[in-house]
Amino acid sequence: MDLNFSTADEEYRQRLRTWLKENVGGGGSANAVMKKAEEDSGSAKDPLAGARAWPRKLHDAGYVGLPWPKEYGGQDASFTEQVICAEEMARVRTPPLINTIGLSIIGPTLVQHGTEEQKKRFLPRILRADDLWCQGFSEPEAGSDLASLRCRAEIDAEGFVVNGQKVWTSLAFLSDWMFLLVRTDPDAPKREGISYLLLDMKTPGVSVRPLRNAAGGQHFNEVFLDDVRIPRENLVGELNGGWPIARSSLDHERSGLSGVIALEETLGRLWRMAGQLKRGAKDALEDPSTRRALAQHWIEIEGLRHLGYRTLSDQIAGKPPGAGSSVGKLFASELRQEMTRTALRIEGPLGPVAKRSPHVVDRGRWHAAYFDALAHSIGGGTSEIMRNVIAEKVLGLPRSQDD
Amino acid sequence: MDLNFSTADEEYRQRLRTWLKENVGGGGSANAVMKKAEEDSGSAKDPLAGARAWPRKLHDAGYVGLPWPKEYGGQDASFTEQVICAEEMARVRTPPLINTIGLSIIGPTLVQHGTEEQKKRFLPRILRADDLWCQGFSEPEAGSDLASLRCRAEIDAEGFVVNGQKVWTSLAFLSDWMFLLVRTDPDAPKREGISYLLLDMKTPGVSVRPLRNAAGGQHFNEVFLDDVRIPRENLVGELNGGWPIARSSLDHERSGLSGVIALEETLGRLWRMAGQLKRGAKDALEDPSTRRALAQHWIEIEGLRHLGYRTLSDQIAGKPPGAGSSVGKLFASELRQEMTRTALRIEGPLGPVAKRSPHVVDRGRWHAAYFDALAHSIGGGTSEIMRNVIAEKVLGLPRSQDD
Amino acid sequence: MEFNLSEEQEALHEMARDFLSERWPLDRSRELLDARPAVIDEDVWQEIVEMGWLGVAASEEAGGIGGDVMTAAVLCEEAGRGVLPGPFESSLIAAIAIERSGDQALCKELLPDLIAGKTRVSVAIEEPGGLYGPETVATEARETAEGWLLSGTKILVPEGNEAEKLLVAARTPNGVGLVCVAADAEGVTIHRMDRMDAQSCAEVVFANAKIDAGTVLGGADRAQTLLREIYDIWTVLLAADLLGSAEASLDLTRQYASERVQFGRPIGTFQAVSHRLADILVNVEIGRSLLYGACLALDEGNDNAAPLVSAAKASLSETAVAAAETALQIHGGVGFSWEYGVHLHLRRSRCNAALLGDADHHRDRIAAHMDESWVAPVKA
Amino acid sequence: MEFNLSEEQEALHEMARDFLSERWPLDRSRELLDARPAVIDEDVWQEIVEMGWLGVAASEEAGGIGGDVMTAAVLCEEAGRGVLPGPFESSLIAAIAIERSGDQALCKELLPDLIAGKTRVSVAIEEPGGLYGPETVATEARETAEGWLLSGTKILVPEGNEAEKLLVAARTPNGVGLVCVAADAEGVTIHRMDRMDAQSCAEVVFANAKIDAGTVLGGADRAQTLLREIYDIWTVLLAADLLGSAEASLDLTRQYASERVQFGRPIGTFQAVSHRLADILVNVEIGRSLLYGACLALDEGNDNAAPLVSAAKASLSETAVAAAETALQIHGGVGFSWEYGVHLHLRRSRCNAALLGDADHHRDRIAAHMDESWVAPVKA
Repeated sequence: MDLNFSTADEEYRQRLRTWLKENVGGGGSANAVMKKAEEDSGSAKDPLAGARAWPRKLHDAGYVGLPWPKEYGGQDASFTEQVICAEEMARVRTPPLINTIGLSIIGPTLVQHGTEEQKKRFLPRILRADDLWCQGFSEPEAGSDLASLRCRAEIDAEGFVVNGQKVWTSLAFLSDWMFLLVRTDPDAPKREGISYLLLDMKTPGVSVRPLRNAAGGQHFNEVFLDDVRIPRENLVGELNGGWPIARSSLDHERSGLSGVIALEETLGRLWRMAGQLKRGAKDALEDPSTRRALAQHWIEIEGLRHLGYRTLSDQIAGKPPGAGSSVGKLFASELRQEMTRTALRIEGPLGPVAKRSPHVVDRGRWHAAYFDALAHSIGGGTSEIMRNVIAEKVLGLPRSQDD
Repeated sequence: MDLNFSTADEEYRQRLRTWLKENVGGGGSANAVMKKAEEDSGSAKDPLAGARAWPRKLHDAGYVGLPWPKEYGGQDASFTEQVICAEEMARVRTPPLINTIGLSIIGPTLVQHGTEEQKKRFLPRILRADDLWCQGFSEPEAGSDLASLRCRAEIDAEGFVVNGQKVWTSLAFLSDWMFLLVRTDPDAPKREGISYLLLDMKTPGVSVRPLRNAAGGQHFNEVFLDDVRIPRENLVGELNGGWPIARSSLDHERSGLSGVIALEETLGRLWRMAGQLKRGAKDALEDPSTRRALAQHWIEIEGLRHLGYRTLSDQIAGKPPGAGSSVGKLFASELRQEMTRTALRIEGPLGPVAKRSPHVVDRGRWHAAYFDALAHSIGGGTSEIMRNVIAEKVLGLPRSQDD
Repeated sequence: MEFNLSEEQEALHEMARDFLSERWPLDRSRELLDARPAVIDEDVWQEIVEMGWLGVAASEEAGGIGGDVMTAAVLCEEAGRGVLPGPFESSLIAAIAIERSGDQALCKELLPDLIAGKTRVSVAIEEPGGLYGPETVATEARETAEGWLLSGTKILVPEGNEAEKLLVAARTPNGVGLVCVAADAEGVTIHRMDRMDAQSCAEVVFANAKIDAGTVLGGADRAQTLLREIYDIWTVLLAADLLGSAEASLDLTRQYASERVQFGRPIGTFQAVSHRLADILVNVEIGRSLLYGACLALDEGNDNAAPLVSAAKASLSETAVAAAETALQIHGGVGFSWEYGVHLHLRRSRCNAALLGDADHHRDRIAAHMDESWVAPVKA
Repeated sequence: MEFNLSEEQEALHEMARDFLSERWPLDRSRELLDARPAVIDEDVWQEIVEMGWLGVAASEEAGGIGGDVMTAAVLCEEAGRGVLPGPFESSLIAAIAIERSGDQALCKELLPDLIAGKTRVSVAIEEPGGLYGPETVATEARETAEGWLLSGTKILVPEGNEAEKLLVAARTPNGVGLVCVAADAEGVTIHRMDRMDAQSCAEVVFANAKIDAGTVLGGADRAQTLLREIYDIWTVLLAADLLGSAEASLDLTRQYASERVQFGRPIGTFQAVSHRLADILVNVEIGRSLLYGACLALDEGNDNAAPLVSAAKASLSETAVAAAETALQIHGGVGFSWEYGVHLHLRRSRCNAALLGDADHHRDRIAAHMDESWVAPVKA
């Protein structure tokens, strides 16, 4: 066993660090970084100019689209370079990218399954945040059971005419394009009559209605599709061959290692909070149960980190990805929840205090984190579905007839 | 709300206490009590004489068969008298009764479903421990899924000819009789072709093979039935009507309140052990996590006790038994397991030490208790089956097609 | 032997449930989340007052109904189920405190107006020191030439902004007890706070504030016992509220799981769903049993009441939060929509779980009780 | 970057697994439960010695294979999976301790015989004081006119009855370290103990027993570090054993759940079964990752090794016990029969979970590490 990066890798890391230091700095807020990017770019008018300028700057420097082919604007970067990039960006807390869905889901899907025209047309615009994308998978009757979707498309000479409804669509309001699943053969078994389409959100018949989430924010939307025309060239893969492409879409995830650094940072906050909040003359950290709860989180984060190393090591060695991905996703999502529960426990008597109230702890960040973490185990496959997958695909238990 | 017993009830309790003081005493060991009962009875020769003498003595004093009609040797006692009896006996830790299966399962079943002849023939002999009984329900292929049993009976003019195998049969070796389920109509749906029979264990074709359990003891047996003849009059209820009778058999359980007192006693032991075992200069009880774990058990035991009061109160008021019984059973069985886990945690470094070794804690009783508690959640319906029952019968969730 | 609700209590239970489900649908509570802090509609409040709920545990002479703690708990359970905002519960506690103080003047002057909804009184116990329980009170009342003066800070005072009088837990020369202060007295500063569930509450700072009646409630003899009682009663009423919340979460989820079809069958047929709900049902039943036990012990003046109160609070705090989290999880995306009411129960139960001591605090209190008085195996 | 077993280690892994499944079927371990304490068959032991397992982590000069801690862990994982009784693991630790002491005389005199199975050496660390860890050692070695004398009591000394030499953790004028004592020296009394899983062990009482080499292993400079290292290495090898046990429980259950039919389908299709097994699989993978991380840190001499060792031990202690309990539960009645092997894993993992520190002990150790050196958010 050997955990070292090569010299070339370490040089890559150094260059990136230097660049990040100049362009992000140690403690610059996300707004400041984006503002600077916007000024540097000199763009204006577009309300999202600041948000777009930052990924463009990253792209100009060669730090997005790492695994994508150079001909479509990618970097053809090695796997370890991708890991280093994810680690270093998490370390300095780079601002979120407005084109994340494009970069992490539809981009890789098109790289793998798109036609030459689709790649040329869409990939560069994803990289430069010219096009923002949203995902049209879930429907009111198709949540966990995605394959039972009802949104359907009639096929004619020019392409598809789509009718139906999508729901829980993040960022649909801002998006230029949506990738979606529609039923193109209602008579086929349910996983075999689905096609994968790309939809220009400005097409007539598309309407978006925002949904407010439980935490009070507006991340979700409903999208209604009423006789919406999609040209034939916007089909990805084969007609009725959308299901396996959608499954692989869901697997395109960033390396788990950047998630580990975020969790570690959260643990650091928890530890500091527990050291500061008073319980009379003592602080909350003097309670051995609290210490053990935090030590347990330390253990779990290290477990996840080293699981990531194993997955990575296998990938570099060209071995098939083992249990790592689904295992890591399930474990991380439960851990994230448990950590926010620990936070509320540490807040103790001050737990109920809402933001902007006197005595609020950490400006109420833990309430928001708690709701987010609970939502996280639902979005992108519930923990229950993950356990089904692990039981069947990893443990090889017999599959129950009903899914 | 009113938690008081009536004056008559309190007098009953006083009489019972006096009797128990004379016949059990404060700290008499089970063996001493049984020995005394044997001497008082003057019986001899039978190797089980001591074990039989104790329930006979109790019966002579009027403290077994409480709810059964007087004509078959019972007491026709009120519900509160039954509760008082269970509580007081648990309090002084009366020795176990060798005829428990008879008293708590087949006896009540015969009271409810037996013919007049069956009641006259069997009930008095159960009460006096003349006949010991075992239960022939489980089979190798029918555990949780009891209704899929295969042991079958051909029917002819004189009665039944049974072939098959039973397993996990407690005490089959000592038993005079077995009540068992057999398939009498192989073509009917699986719950509708089952009959409930009574078998004299001395019948030709019955053979018993002991099975050793995981803890090393010999509580279980396999019973092989090879062309075993059972006369027609030993059928309980209707032909092919055994399933509902078996379900009600499984519901005949003692009041949960005596179980509560046993749990409370266990908690007392745990508390004392934690106060005695050293962790350097401190004792184990000074660890706040240990204190909280034990306080949590206190809460759970009180919860179970007050759940028992509610059930009891409803029964006295003539209301249908609510969720109490299945809820209490599941909760108690999980609690019992959790308490033995706490015990092993408190033993700490000394946890591995086996009995008869130097430094063993409490003579190794917690190892045995741990295995027993784990087994308890399997015997008489696994916790999984209990959750199915609660989900369907109490919560009214739709029933899955497969059970 | 009877250990369940009496017929009168059952009737009150049903009446309250019907009233709230009709007059206070979940939609109203959700709307109030935006109108932070939540203030109840005046017309609904008037109906509640007219039904006599504020005096449910006060004597008939004082204009009350003459019920016991158990009866008050019945209403708080329904308040929890119906996500009813204040000042119902704080007024109820205040009324109980005043009546139990035995202070004739206060009972005559304040209680009838309180019960009739004319004067708003709240109770201020928690402090920013991070500790729970009356023995940790730092706020202090001193006797001076100008009368009794109060100094200290209280937080999370329910409806502290709307109250006209405050009953304040304070350290006095006669031990820790409750003193009564006018909200507009000199030296009282009130800052609006609110909670995760949008309930109105306040930070109240006392800087040599003048005490109203000039003395501690219940007098020197009873002050400390009274505060202890109020602490326990309030705690058990929070437990009742948590029970109502847990049951509401369970009901919503049971219904959803019976109807929502995925993979060709209702999701309630999947054990990942049905077994989780079964476990919650079990804990709800255990929690209800503990709640009844604690109420009965308080009503009978049983010495053992305090640990039972703690048991009910610890148990139901964890059960209600787990029920709401499970509800959210099982409802999937729907549960996370603002329009659906599940998150209201999560917010409310999270708050009530922390108020007057979280589960660990109450476990510690039980362990202390075991240290003192718990002689293990009961012998005949 | 490589973070998994090397090809050599993979080959050793497979070889060990094949050997044990053929030569040490579960039946043998079950039989030994009755022959308390368990003693391995002499012929199997000889084969193990001949394969060089005792010297897997010793240098080639000493007759070993020259592997690292990770390689030793590979074998201990298989020992756990195969429920292999001592003295394999204790001999392995003893060999590592002697080699790492750098004591030339001891390495020459004792190590080759130990590795060749001619001399049995065990390691005595735990004491009856109820504490874990080298810093809590009470056994003391004093220098006197007659040489170094040892006094104190050790418990749970693996194969203490069969050993000819004992490496004993003791407080010395040079700090806490290991000293070597002959089992038949004057002043040494050995009482047979055994464990829940029937492994042979002993209480050893030293009353002014004479120390063999007359000094502490590693000399004044290294004694304390050496003991710390041995403690960590032993802990991580226990974690490896626990991993093997957890996987064996999971494998048995996965197989049973795939075949056992109830209600018309394999029980592995019920989520009450399949989801529990999925959770165990997740924890097994996390535990394996921590184990590899800890071994690597030890082999690289990383300062951060101690908390990773604790993490692996805490995590795998809980996982292995949960896996065995789940195995028992899912096997139902079959699992509770003596003939079926599930309870062997429950017994072994319960013992190993408690040895050298239970999960809470190791969490406390990690918290102490966080106190000292854990500066939270890493900045560029």
